[in-house]
This record gives sequence, C-alpha cells and structure tokens, in this order.
Amino acid sequence: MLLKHTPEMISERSALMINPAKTCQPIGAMYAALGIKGCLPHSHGSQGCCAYHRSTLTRHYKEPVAAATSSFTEGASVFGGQANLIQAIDNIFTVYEPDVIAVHTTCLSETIGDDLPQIFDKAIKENKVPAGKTLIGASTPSYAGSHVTGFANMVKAMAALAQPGGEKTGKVNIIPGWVEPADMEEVKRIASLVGVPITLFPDTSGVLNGPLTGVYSMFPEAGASIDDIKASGGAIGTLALGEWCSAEAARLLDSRCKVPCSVLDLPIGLQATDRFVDTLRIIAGQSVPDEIVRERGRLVDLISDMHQYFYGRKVALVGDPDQLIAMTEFLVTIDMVPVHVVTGTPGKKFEKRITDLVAGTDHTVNVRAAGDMFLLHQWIKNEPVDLIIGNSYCKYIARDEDLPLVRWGFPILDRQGHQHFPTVGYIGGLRLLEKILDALLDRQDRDASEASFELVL
Amino acid sequence: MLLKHTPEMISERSALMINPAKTCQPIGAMYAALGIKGCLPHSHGSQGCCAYHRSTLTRHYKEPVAAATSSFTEGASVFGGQANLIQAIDNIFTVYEPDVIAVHTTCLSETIGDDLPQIFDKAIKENKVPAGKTLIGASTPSYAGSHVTGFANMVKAMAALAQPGGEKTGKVNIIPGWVEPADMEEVKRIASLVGVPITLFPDTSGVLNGPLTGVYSMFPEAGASIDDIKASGGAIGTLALGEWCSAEAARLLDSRCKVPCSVLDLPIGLQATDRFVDTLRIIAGQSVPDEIVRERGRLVDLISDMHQYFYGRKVALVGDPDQLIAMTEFLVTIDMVPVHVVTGTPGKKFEKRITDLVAGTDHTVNVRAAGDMFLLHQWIKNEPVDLIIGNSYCKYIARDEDLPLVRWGFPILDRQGHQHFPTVGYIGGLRLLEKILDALLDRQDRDASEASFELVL
Amino acid sequence: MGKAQRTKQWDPVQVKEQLLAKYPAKVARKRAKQILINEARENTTPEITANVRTIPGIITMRGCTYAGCKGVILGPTSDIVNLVHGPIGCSFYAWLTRRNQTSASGEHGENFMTYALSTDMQESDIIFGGEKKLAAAIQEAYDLFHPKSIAVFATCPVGLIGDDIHAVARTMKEKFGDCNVFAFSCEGYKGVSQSAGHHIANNQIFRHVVGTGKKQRSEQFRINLLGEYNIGGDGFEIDRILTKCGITNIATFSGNSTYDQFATANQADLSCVMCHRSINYVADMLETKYGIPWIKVNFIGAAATAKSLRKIGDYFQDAELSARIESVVAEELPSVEVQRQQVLPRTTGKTAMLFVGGSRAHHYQELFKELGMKTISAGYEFAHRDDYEGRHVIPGLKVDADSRNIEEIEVQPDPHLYHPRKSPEQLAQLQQDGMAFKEYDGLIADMDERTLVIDDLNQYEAEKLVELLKPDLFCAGIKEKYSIQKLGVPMKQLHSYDSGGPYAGFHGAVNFYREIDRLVNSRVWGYLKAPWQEHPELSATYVWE
Amino acid sequence: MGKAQRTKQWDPVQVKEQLLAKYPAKVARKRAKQILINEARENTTPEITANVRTIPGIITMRGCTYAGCKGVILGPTSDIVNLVHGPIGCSFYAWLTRRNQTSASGEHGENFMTYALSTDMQESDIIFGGEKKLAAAIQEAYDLFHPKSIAVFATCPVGLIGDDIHAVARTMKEKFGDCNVFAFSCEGYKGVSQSAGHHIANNQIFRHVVGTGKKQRSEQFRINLLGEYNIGGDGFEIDRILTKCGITNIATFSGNSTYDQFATANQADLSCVMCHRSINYVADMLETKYGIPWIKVNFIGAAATAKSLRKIGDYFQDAELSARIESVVAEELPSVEVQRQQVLPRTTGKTAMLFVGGSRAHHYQELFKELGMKTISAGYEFAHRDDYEGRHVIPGLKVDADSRNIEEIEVQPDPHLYHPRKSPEQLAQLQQDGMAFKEYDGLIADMDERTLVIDDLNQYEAEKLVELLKPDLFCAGIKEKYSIQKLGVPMKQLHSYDSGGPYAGFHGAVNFYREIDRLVNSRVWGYLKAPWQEHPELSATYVWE
Repeated sequence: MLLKHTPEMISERSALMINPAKTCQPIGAMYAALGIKGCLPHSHGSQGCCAYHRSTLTRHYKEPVAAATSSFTEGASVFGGQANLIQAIDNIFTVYEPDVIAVHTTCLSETIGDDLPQIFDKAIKENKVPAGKTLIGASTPSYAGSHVTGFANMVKAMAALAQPGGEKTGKVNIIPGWVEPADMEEVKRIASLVGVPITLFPDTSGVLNGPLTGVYSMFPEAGASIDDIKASGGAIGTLALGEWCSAEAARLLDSRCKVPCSVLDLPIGLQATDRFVDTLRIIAGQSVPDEIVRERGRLVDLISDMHQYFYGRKVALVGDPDQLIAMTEFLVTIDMVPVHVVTGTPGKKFEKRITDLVAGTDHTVNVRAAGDMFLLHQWIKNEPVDLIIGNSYCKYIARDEDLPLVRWGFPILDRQGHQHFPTVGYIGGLRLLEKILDALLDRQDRDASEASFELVL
Repeated sequence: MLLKHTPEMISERSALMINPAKTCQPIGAMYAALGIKGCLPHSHGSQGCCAYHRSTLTRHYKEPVAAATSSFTEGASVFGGQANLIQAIDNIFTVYEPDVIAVHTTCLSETIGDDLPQIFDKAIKENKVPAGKTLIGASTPSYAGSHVTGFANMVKAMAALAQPGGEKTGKVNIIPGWVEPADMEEVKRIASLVGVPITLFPDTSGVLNGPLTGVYSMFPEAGASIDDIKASGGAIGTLALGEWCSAEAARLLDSRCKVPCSVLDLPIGLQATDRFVDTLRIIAGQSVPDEIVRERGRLVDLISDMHQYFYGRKVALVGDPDQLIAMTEFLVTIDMVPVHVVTGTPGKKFEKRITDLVAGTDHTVNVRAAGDMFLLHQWIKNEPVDLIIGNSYCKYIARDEDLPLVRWGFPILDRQGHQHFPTVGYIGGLRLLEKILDALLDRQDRDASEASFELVL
Repeated sequence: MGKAQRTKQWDPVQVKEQLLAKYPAKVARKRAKQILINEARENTTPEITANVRTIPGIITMRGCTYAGCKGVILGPTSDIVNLVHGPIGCSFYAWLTRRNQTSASGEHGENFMTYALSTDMQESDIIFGGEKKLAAAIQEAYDLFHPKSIAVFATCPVGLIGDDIHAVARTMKEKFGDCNVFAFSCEGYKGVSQSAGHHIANNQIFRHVVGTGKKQRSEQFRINLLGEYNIGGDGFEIDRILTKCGITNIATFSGNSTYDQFATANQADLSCVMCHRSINYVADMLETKYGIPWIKVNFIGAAATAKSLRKIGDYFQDAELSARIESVVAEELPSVEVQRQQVLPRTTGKTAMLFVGGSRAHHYQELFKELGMKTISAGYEFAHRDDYEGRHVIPGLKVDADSRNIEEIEVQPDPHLYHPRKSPEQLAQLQQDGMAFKEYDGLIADMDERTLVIDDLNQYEAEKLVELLKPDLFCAGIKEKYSIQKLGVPMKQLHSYDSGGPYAGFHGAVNFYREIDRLVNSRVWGYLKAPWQEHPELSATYVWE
Repeated sequence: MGKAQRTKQWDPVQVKEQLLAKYPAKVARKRAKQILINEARENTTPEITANVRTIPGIITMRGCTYAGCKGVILGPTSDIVNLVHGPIGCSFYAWLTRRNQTSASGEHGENFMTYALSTDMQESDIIFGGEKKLAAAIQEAYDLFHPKSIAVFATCPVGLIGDDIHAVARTMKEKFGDCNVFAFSCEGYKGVSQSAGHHIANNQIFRHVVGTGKKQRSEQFRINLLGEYNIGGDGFEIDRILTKCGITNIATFSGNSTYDQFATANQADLSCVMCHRSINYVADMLETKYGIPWIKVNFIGAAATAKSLRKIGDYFQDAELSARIESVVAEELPSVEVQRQQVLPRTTGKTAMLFVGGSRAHHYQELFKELGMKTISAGYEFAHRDDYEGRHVIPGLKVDADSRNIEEIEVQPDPHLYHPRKSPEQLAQLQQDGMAFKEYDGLIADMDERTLVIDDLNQYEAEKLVELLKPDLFCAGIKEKYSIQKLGVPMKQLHSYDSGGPYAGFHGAVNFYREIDRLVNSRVWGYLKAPWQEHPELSATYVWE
C-alpha cells in the first residue's frame, strides 16, 4: 500500500492539508499567459516558483514552457523586487524579443508589497520596453484561491487590455477557461462551424501541442494576439466558459467596455455542449449546421450504446471547479453516480452547484470545495466507488484501493495524448465515454472468471 | 487458462485451421455495399450467411446493419436460386425502396453456379427493377480469399459501374479500403485540406457511425452516390489505398475507363500518410496546407516524446493485409519490433512485404499470410512479446499470456469508440500512439513494485 | 413519443393492416397468416402459420440450420472438439459469439469452446471434394487435443458436392478407438430456420452419445434439464438452486454440458424441458427409449422457478425433497420480492414486445408480469405451431417440403437400458393430482386478448410495430438492436442478454428486474432532440446576462 | 544537421562569443566569467565564476533553496513526515516529482513520501502570522501518523512575516515527547540556488538527528554514503553491490534513508561522498565531530564503480574484504563489458553535453567515456567553484552577500562520541599509499582541452550551443528537455533519468549504455522533414502507376 497511513476514519482537520487537490495561483497565470501570441510569462518572485511551474507544465504538456523569473535574492525580498523586475524586463526584451511579457506575482512579491503597475511605469519611463511591446501584470498571491484563481486573474489582466469605445468588430469573445490546447482548438472549430466569428483568449492551441520540426521557436505562430485582445472591447459580447476560470474577465469587459457577457459551463458533456452550441447559434442568428447536429447525434448514440456499462456505477472525482461541474453533469446525464467530488479551490458556490446537479438522482453526493485528496481517499474507503476520474496523483489511491482510473484534468504526468484530443464539445464527449468505458471494461475483463470472460461486450 | 490446449510446440498443419485470422468473402462485400448511398446489401445464399454477417458487423459497429438474403431452401440449393433472387429484388424494391441493391454471392450460390448478371437481366426484363434503380453484383465465393477479398470484389463491382468516355470531372477517385467510418471521413478531410476534389467509394462514414435522433433511416444521407461512382470513369485518376482491398477496383477503372491509378498503402502511421499527402499535393499541384503540416509535426513530436517507451518493445500483430503492412511500417518507424505478423488472407506478396519492412531493423519477423491465431499464439509462446495488436479475439491470448492488448482491426466486439476516431492520417497516428502507450504504461503501473511505482512517466 | 401516445388505445386490426399494407400481395397474404390477433375463443387457440419459409428479400431475424446445430446445441459443450467442414466463415461466426458459459467440468477440465476449428475449404476442395482434407483435419485435431469426441459439421457446399462426412467420421472413429467422431449434416440451406439445426444436432447427440456412458449414476432425484444453454450463466444459477434442493442434474442439453453428461443422460429419472422448441422431441425419445417421463419447466421468473421446483418435487413424491424445496423457496424468494418491490413502481404499466428465438418470447413474459409490465406483442423467430398453440396441435401438423428432409428418429425401448421410472398407476395418480406430463400449452394461451402474436417478425414489421405502438421496451436479437434504438426505444437482447445475465432462477430474476428498470427508466431517451430542435425559433438578439 | 557539420572543427572562442553576443553588456560581462574554455595550464585549473546570483529575466535552469532542502535532501527519507509551512504550491510541486525511490525500510515500514503536507497558508495567516496554524498542523500530523519525526519547512513568506518555526517545532517536540520535530528556514529566496537548501537541510539533519541513535551498530566495514538520492533506484544498486562485498552502509544521505540511519551515522568508519556539491561539508563535520574520515567515491560508470569499491577496500585494509571486492568486480564487470562492446560501435564518436545539478555533470562523463562518446561541453546548475576547480580553492572562496546568511555549523569533537577511526600514523600511511582523503579535483580537470565549461547555463545559451555544436545528445532537466528536442537533438534528463534508471553501479551502467544507444540512434530524428519539404518542387502532373 502506497498510502498505507491513510485511515478510514475521518477526522476533521483545521490546519493541515494533505495531498492537495490544488496548487498555487502563479502556475495558472503562467499557463494563461502562454496562450497569448509572442508572450513570455514572467514570475515575479524567487526563481524556484518559476522552475516548479515550468516543470509541472512541461511534464503535463510535454512541450517546452519558456518563462522567466525575477530571481529574488534575500536582498530583494527585504528591499523589494523592483530592480530585479526592471532588469528582467530589459534582459527579456533584449535576449528573447517577445511581443509581450506577462508578469504575475508570487506569495513572496505579494508579501513584500511589490506594486506591478508602478514598476511597469518605471520600466517604461526608463525605456526598458521597446515600442510596440506590451507588459501585462496580474496579482496572483499564492496564499489565496488556487491555480485556477491565478489563471482567472491573468485572463482578467488580458481583458483589462481591451479598449473601451473602440471599433465594433462583430465578433464574440470566448474565454475558454483552463482547458487543453486541443480543447481550445475544438471551441474554435465549433464556433466556426456555427458561423460565429470569435476572439478566443487565451489560446494555447499550437503553443502547447506544437509540432516537432527541427526548429525551436520560443514564440510559435499561435495564441491570441494582443491586437485581438485589445479589440475585444468592441465585441458583440463575451462568452465566459466556466465561472471560476473565465467569468471575472468577462465581467470586466462588461464593466469596462460595455461588452455584455454570459457565463456558461465548460462545454464538456452533452448538455453543457448543447447550451454552448445553442447560445452560439442564437448569437449568430444561424441554424446549427448539420455537421454539429451529426456530432451530437453520434454522442447521444454512443451514450445509449454504452449505457448498460455506465448505469449506476459510482465515481469519485477530483479536479478543478469548472471541470468538475461539467463532468458531474455529464456523469449524471449518462446515469453514472458521482459519489465523491473534491476540488481544492475554495468556494461554497461549488458545493451548492454539485449538490444541485446530483439532486435529480436517487443519490446524494459528498462534495468539498476546499478539500484534499487525503479526504477523497478516506471518503472512498468509507463508500467505495467503481471509478476514479482525476489527475495523475489519483493513481496512488487507485492502486491502493484497486480501482480503475480515468486520467483527466491537471496535471497528467504519466500519460500522453491529452494535449491532442479534446474533451470539450460533442467529439470530446465521445472521447470521455470511450475512456470511461475502456476503464470499466478493462477492469471487467481483468476480474472476470474464466467462465464469464466475454468476447462480445 | 482459456486456451489451455494450445501447445508451445508448433506442428505444421495441412488441413486444419484453428482460430482463424480471417472470415469469408460475403461479409466484406456487405460492408463495402453499406458504403453506397441508398444501398441495401443482399446476400444470395442461405439466410444464415446474412444473419451472421449482419450480427458481426452490428457487434463491431454498434449500428443497424440492414441486409437482405435470398433465403435459400433445400430446393433452391438444388435447382438454383434465380427465383429466390428475383423475388427478393421485387420485395426489396417494394418494401424498403433502396436506390441500389448490391448482391453478393455465397459459397452456396457459387457452388451451384448461379449467374448474377443473367439473373439481373431476367429481373430487369420482368420489370422487377424500378426506373432509376441499380443492381450491383459481386461474385464472392467463401471458399476463396477472405473477407478482404470479398470487400475488394464488391468495390470492384462498384468500379464496374463507372462509365468510360464520360465527362471529365476533374476529381480524383479514392478507394479507401476496409477502414472504419471515421477513417473514411478523415481521408475526405485530408483530401479536402490539400484541395483535391475527390470521389470516395465506398464511404461508410455517416452510415456506420450514425447519430441517434429518434428516427431510423435504413438509408442515411451518407455513402458514395451511384451517380458519383458512375462519374468516376471521368476522373483524373484513382488512388487505391491498400493493395488487397482497393487495387483491383482501381485497375479496373484504368482498363475500362482509362483512368490511371496509383496503389498506395493505407495512410496509417507517419510514413504512409506522408506518401498519401505527398501524392495528393502533387496531383493537386498545391502546397501542403499548414494545418496538415502542423498535424504531421504533432505526430512526429509525440513519437519523439513517447519513444523511450516504444523502443525495442516486441509486438505480435494479427489483422488484414493492408492494415498490417501499414502498421508494421509504423511500428518500425517508432522503433518498436514487429515480431510475429499473421493475417488470414492468403498471398505470398504479403509475407515478402512484411519481411522487407522489417529488414531494415536488427530483427527478423515471423510472418504468415494464410496463418491463424492458433499459430500466432504458439509463436508468442515461443518468443514472447510486450504487446499484442489485433481484434477482440486476441483477448484470449492476451489473458492467457498476461500481455497487454491494443484492439485494432476487425472485428472489435468488446469495446466501443473505434468507429468514431480515425487511425488513418496523422491524427490517426496520434490515436494509435496514445493507445499503444496507454497499454504499455498501464502494464508498467500494474507490475511496478511499490518502490518503483512512478508519478511521472 | 409522449406518454399520452404510449398509453392510448390501439386497434390491433388496424395495426395488422398497417403492417401488411406495403407488401406485395403475395407477401401480404403469407404474412397475414403469421400475424395473429389474440382473441378469446372457447376452448380453442387461434391458429397461426409458423415454421414456414422465410420470404426472400424480406429482412428476417432468422439464422440457418448450421447456426442452430453448431452454434446453439453443440456450442455450449466444453469437451467435444467441434470441427466445421466448409469455407472458413461459418466456423468464424460461431466462435465465442453465443455467450454460453462453461465451468469446464469435464474429466480433465477440457474447454474447447474457445477454439474455432475449420477445414477452411478452398476452391479446389469444392471442385475435387473435401473428404480427404476433412479426414486430415480430424487427424490433426486428434493429434493436438486428444479429445474424447470430435463433432463434424457440414456447411452449405458440403452437401452439394457430396462429401460423405459421416463415412469420414466413422472411419476416423474406428481408427482412433478412444475418440467418438460423429458428424452433422446441418447445411445452412436445410429447413427454414435454426430449428432444423437443433433437430439435427439433438438427433445425433441422442444417437451417438446418449446411453453410452459407463458411469453408474446413483444420486437421488436425478433429472435432465433439456433446452437450457447457459447463456450468461443461466444454467449455473439453475444448477445452484437444484443442488441446494438436493436434486441432481445429470445432464443439461446442452448448457455447460460435458460429453459424459450426455452419455449418462439415460440414467435420469425425469426430463425437465425448458425450451420446448429446441428439444421437446428429445424428451419424447428419452421416454420412449429409456422410460424417462418429462415435464415442462420454466426457470425464468421467480414465481415460475418456485413453481417448477415444486413440480419436480411433486414428481419424486419424497417428503424430504419437498420440504427441502419449500425451505429453499422460503429462503430465496423473499429477498427477490424485496428487489421486485423496489423496482415495481418504476416499471408498472410499461409495455414490452418480445421477439426471440425459442421459448424466451414466452418465458420472459413471466418476468415482465412480475414487473407489472404488459407484453403487447410477441412471437418466435423459429418456432412451430405447437410452441404457439400448444402440443395438442402436433398430430395435425403438416410436414412440408422443407421439414421433410429433417430426420425424425424412430426410437424403440432400449433392450438393456429401458426401464419405466414410474408404474402406469403412479403416473396416472400423478396426473390425477395435477402433474402434467408431456404438456405445453404454448405462448398464445398466456397472452392477453388483443395482443399481437407474430411469427418470424421481420425488420420492416418490427419498425412499424414500434412506430405504431411505441412500446417501452423491445426484446429481440443483436441484428434488431440498433434499428429499434434509433427510434428512441430501448432494446434488450434476449438471445445474448446484452452481456448481462444470468436471468434464470432467483438471482436471475433480480438481475432482470434491475436491468429492466435501467432500460425503461434510462435518461438516454430524453436526449434525442437538441435544445435548438426543441425551440428552433431564433430570437432577434441573444439575451446576454 | 548532417554528419559533416557535426564532426567539423569548432572554435570555442568563437562559440563563446556567439553565446554572449546578444546579451546586454552587463549580462555579457557576468556570463563571460561563467563560461570557460578549458585550456591546458601548468598545475593550475582555470578559474570560473560559480555560485553567483542568477540574472533576473535570463531563463535559468535553477530552482530554489526550498527545492534543495525539502525536495532534494529531505524528500528521499521515508519515515520523516515532511510538513511544508506556506501557501500550498511549494508542497504540491515537491510531491512525488523527484523519483527518489524507497524500500520503506523504517522500523514499521513507514512511507510518508507519498504524502504532501502543508499548512496551506491563507491571506489571514500572512497578515496575522502562521505560527498557531503551524502548531495545529503539526498536532494533526502527529495525531494521524504518529511518526518518529516531523520536519517543518519554511517557504518564502514565512521568513518575511517572522513566523518562528523553530520555536514552534521545539514546543511541539517537547509536547509529544516521542517525536522529534525540527524545522528548516529554507525560504526560496535564500542563497542563489538549490545549493543553499542542501546546506540548510544537511545542517539541521546533522544537528537534530545524527548521533542521537540508541542502536549500537556492530557490523563490519561500516560506511556512510553521502550525496546519493536513490533516483531511479541508484541507491538500491549501490547497496546491492556494497552488501555483496560485505560492506555495511549505515546511512545514505539521503536516498532510501530512514531516521534511524541518520541517527546512527556517527557509528560509521568511513564516509563516502558521491555528490560533492550537496554534502561535502557534512563529511567534514562527521570527521570533526565523530572522527570519521571521508573519501570521494563515484558509482557512476562501471570502471568508476570498481575503482570506488577498491578504494573503500583499501581504506579498511582487510585482506578478506579486498578479496571479496575483487571477486565481486570479477563477477560483475565482464557482463557489463559484453553489453558495452555491443553498444560501443553505435555510440563511439558521438558527442554529448551535460548540464545538471550537482556532480552528475561530472560523473556521467565516465559513462560517456565508456561509450566512446566525447563530452564537448558541461557545467553545473548550482555548483561552487570547488566543484569545478577542486577543493584546493575552498580556502580562497569569497563569501558574498547571498552565501553569508547560509549557516555554517561550527562543530567540535563530541565529548562522548568522538573517536578517531585510524591513528594519525595509519592515515599517513594510507595517504602515502595513494589513498586521497578529503580530496576532489573537480570537473574541469577531467574535461578535454577546448571544451566549454559553463556554469548556470541558461535556456538561451543552451539553444545556441545546440545550434552551433550540434551535439548528438544533450543532458539536462525536464525544463530543458523539449526545447532541445524541438531542435532535433535527443535530450536525456539527468535529474530524473526520464523515468529510467538505475544508472549507478554495474547494472546501472548497462541500463545507461542501452538508453544512450536508443537516444543517439533513434529513427525519430530522421522524420523532421516531410517528403514535400525534402522535395518541394511540384511536377506538372502526377505520374500515375
């Protein structure tokens, strides 16, 4: 047993988090910033933060993740990091020549009270920012929220670039949330099929699922361009996918630029995708194209074909709020039973939403927003499940409890392919169903007696 | 042990086939015919054939497979099936109203010598074929070749519809071979991206991966239309994907209609897809579009990222010739070692091709064209492998020998999803890599000691 | 497909008319006789046409004689090596596709069910004859597996080219000495359906195997279970219950069976027939040749299971056995009932249609009744009139051209092995006490008035039926599954159970309750329309938050 | 990237110039001192600047002090509960990401390495102080796990807000009585790299644990292995060999270690230092306080392994031990050699670059030499000058502002536990016979002339180096992996071994030979260009068959 010290009996903890289901804000800000074209993320703090975030993102995406750091020393930590950041800005623009530097803070720089706008001003005054180049800054203290919050804060910083009173673009802004590069691509494909011209930001497709060609480009020809982000203030409206990751940015666009917004769930699963597509077609004033209708029909078809294997099977879930909400709804849709749901990102709204989603079934759900995977494991010990869905850390629980695991979410450190195939949209739904079914049937095959081993399932 | 009577010691068999790696021609003809728009396949023989083929295709595709049969009785078997077929044609056009009936023979009707063209003539003379309706016939004796041959024969019968001397269409015919509906879709997508207008036949996309909508249409709005097939005689040329499934039809188009052809491998894996795309762009006189170049680069990237898990791992393969050729090349491409390769479809050319593909490596390969899965299993017992790739029947070998299995080929009776995701093209390559890696790493995780159980792989 | 539509009255006469409307006249005339509106009559059952040819071109659910012989009857036996003589396909398709489970309980734990053996006939074999290849294949199978028996099956071309498979089998049997080789002329074109194959299979088993067993069976309360194929483990569950009751099942024909079980089947005291269609004649022959009486049983449905057990108990007239049966029923039934009551509110009033092979279209109505569901239409794929109307019609059945060539074995009391299990007086007394020997009343009698009984239902009619009557559940086979489901109606395979089961016995009943609950209450069928199809109107402008 | 280019001569001076060309002047000046062209000098090693601040904005490979302390040094110990005091991230990132394996060989099989514990500091903790929360968290950890020790790690804000973690630890230790609670002030901003974290970690282990063990160790030939972290099982392989030789490894610092091993480390007779950088000062302290001499060893490379074993044997001056070592070498080395010879033709002449943390950038050159490969550039991520130039420079090292705050422990001979292992005469004799105590000559001495030694290589220089010198293999860490590979050059992680290993010892050498063969001979790098990129011309018409 690899987690042999985890007792079945649950004791409430007031101070100790064990096996977190979240990490800190800056990594989210770094991921978001990678979705801006020509952007180098910059971590304003000790160099260890940047190293850790780069390592984790790299292990998940299996792609180079360039990011710089202010490399605080003890001195900077005491006297402030302004000098380090200005020097960094100078070095970065000189050596790497990005179009944008997206700076996020850390617990260190937040604790000492570094003021990014003020430092940016000084850098500009000192001519460290070449013409046409952009600095973005997001306050992402590690001691509040989670990596999800950090992502949202950096996206909000992008939205803050939007210019009020600019030209009407006739486009719709879509803020996709923290999803895989392939998911961003799929959101663009769906919008394009429905006929809605969009600005997607951030957009990591092509950045974190890039080709191998013998050329390394720190800034691939991909990502949301600064011009488009600036022009997003002239959009028809903004669709924020996911309350936790995207809503704040959309609301900022509304308040700053009078661009109205709607917050939708991540389009994961049948019904959330239905709502997304329905919204798009109403905005576009268009019929939903046959291709999408067919994709939907294929998803419904596969749900019906697989239903017997899903029905009533219990699932433990861990991940990020927007993902979990959509996944919980999808599981209910296919008559599976979400039994335990844990996210690390705090928020009572999350618990209510999950509870509401499961309310229509005959089951109740254990849900914890500021939970951890230690608790999840204990819940599983107390009420066993048929399947775990979550990130790679779940493999320890899965092994100890001898449960099948579908890897989904962040980070996935021990499998590859997730970057390349969407789980959003109807096509993404097909993939999720395939993954869940494979996990369940692999287990069924493994556990079958010789007499009940089946050729046809 | 479920195959406990299979001895390690191999004795050559002259008369007995055990656990075949093939089935009979008619099922291939039936699948091919489903790729014609508005077509009802018809099995000219005993009703059992049709029942078996429909069952097998249904279990594989999890979709309705409509097909009719001449329902021979003992009398018809002695005196000939003409009356049955004419009655069937009449009933079919009256009751189901297809545009086309695609008749294939069986060992029964072949043995008694029924002559389809003659029966068709009689049916037409007796006004059993309404205006604008088409009859196609293929001779598919079960005692020659295999299901692959039957597929090829029905496709050849389609090609025989092509009209010589017709209008030049400016299009390229692509004969995709026996691949999944999603593969056919992917071939169309690639050709469209390169800018080559094509006629794809047969085309089961949308037929055997159809939506669930509450409406059952025996003849969905999908498949290759008879008009397009007829017009294929005016094409620029024909690309036959797969020597075994597609070449004969292409050569018939050449000889009958002077439409030149090239026979390519199925575009499975990096290099075969490269050749396919390169051919398309030369035909189109166009540059390969960025989207395809990016997809290729992503595949190369994933190969490099996964390489350490693939390198030197031994694979046993069973399936159909065109698929195995492409897969063997792909495995060699990624530095895996195809150790045993068995197809049921006879043909010495196959054995030479496989041997040639593996010749560039440090390894030799056991290959048998007219082999069976009993032999494959014995080979595995004599030289163990790390992975099996093949259809669902392989699960018995995999269980007995405790080997991971990637389900691929026909039939897959115990998993779902294969209809929805291509394995052709670069995107298909990504899927294959993901599946192989998952199989290998799931096994590694399973077998790891506690000390060597890894979070990061 | 609203609830309102589902529950509204329908007129069976109109429905029948609509089923027939599109057919060519000749087809319509024929099908009209196979579609019966169940009516109340005094002491007579309405007559239906059955066991007649399939109409060419009309997409049927039926399979062939080979399928019935190799696939259904011989398939479930673990220790006979089955060798298919013919082109490869027939062997391939019958390979592990029937879900008959085995505990491989033969003498040496043999299990040949995972092997598909074929002579893989090639064109030259068709031209020059395949006997030599067959003989060589039998030899190779013998050398590899050393089984106690090898069964050879003919596929379509074999009969046509005149291979004498029986002669080859005889020769090889003599050559080996320790291996019973015998053959089946079960070419696919024979008869009109699988039923002919069952007959051919059962006849040969009866002829070549039954009664050859050396082992003396001395257990108490010995029965044979006929017509049970252990799909999804049904037979395991029935055996579990029988064993618990103290009843010894000598041989199941042919679920989870072994060669030796068949060989000693003559030593049973009673034959219990599950699937009347596939095997009732074997029960007759066992009685005639060995003196074993038979009764009809049904282990599908909890009440039916209890009833069948009691029937067996009554036959043996042993107080201890009867007490044990009662205690088993008392032990098992209440928890089944608890499960039933849980599901009942969710299934009551739902409607079902059943179109499956043999007796299941009849037996499963028991389970649906237990669920408060109504079977509004049913029929068999390959039954004969007696399966619909009851055995009293057997004497009057016409033997047509297609049936004529399916051998009927004439048996006589075995000079050595025949002994009556009960005296004529005992049998008479039992009958007087209500024990029905050799009796089966058929499906029609058990169905409600104004339901539709349809023989050899086809694809077209199935679709029409569903469109017109909108059942909550349709039961048939894999070929039918997805076209029905495309219509938004859940479809349960009652051949393979959709990988589910067991559904027999007490545990099986619980499994079935749960499965039907899942099917008729699944959320899936509510997703057929997208929101934009439910509300297709486009507002002028999207209403932002 | 043709072969021709690869083998062509390159001018290190030009390369250095190009590495620096794009930098702002100040950066260029600084980096110039950290990029050294290895030259032949008489009896002197060229001087390099090392262990200096990372340049803000220049993308570094380095991590922080916390990473060095919690991640590297304390991570591999199975039975100490590690509790991170700070916001959640630092605990999360150091959770199971280092691949230090464990056999969980503590007293009760404890394994806390799979747990990440954190106080998950929130904004209010930052404002009002986190000591209470820390105390509560320690209590909760104690209540749940009852470990023999809890280690507390400070992350960046802790030092800034003034939480006294040592006081909290002391209080809790006293409260528990049976659990040694101690803390590390390893805030990420301290020092200039992980190296400071190693120091802080090792100091506290030395102070709070070493020498506290009750158990008397009485095995023969007792050593400590310092600076081995059991990545990918390296330590398992070394222990396997040591055990085979009859040498007892009292404590590894800190791969696969346990609390009790640290506690009894003072009872060893010899300290063997693997990673000089991370731990050489501990070796010094062990000698000063307990009288244990130390030597440098290296178990990376088969020859190096044999050499290190003999060195240990020589130290103990025991004929039986030496004979046993010789027999182990004689048993193990030949099969390693067979493997080497198989790979050698495929690797000879290839070039490598190594930029990794501590000693690996040096040690692995042994393995590359065994493969006939040339290391054309190498450097450390966090080394000090002595790791490059040898220990003779230590007295002259300047202590700058960043190093000043990293505690140096002053130790004295322990009044009870100190006892010299060898008499001064014995030591003198050993030295005279060639035994080098406390000696390490550094990386530069082992590298060829005109190779480039680069300290704290960064992303920009790495890319340039690869473009200019086109090595066959580049070795660094996960952050570097994919940008190098995008250039078409295989990249081997020498921190985590890319999930491979072990690479130490004899088995490890074989693993490494195979892995390098795979990397430098992979087909993958031939696929970078599509056929239409290789032959972009469009023929007028396609040539059909």
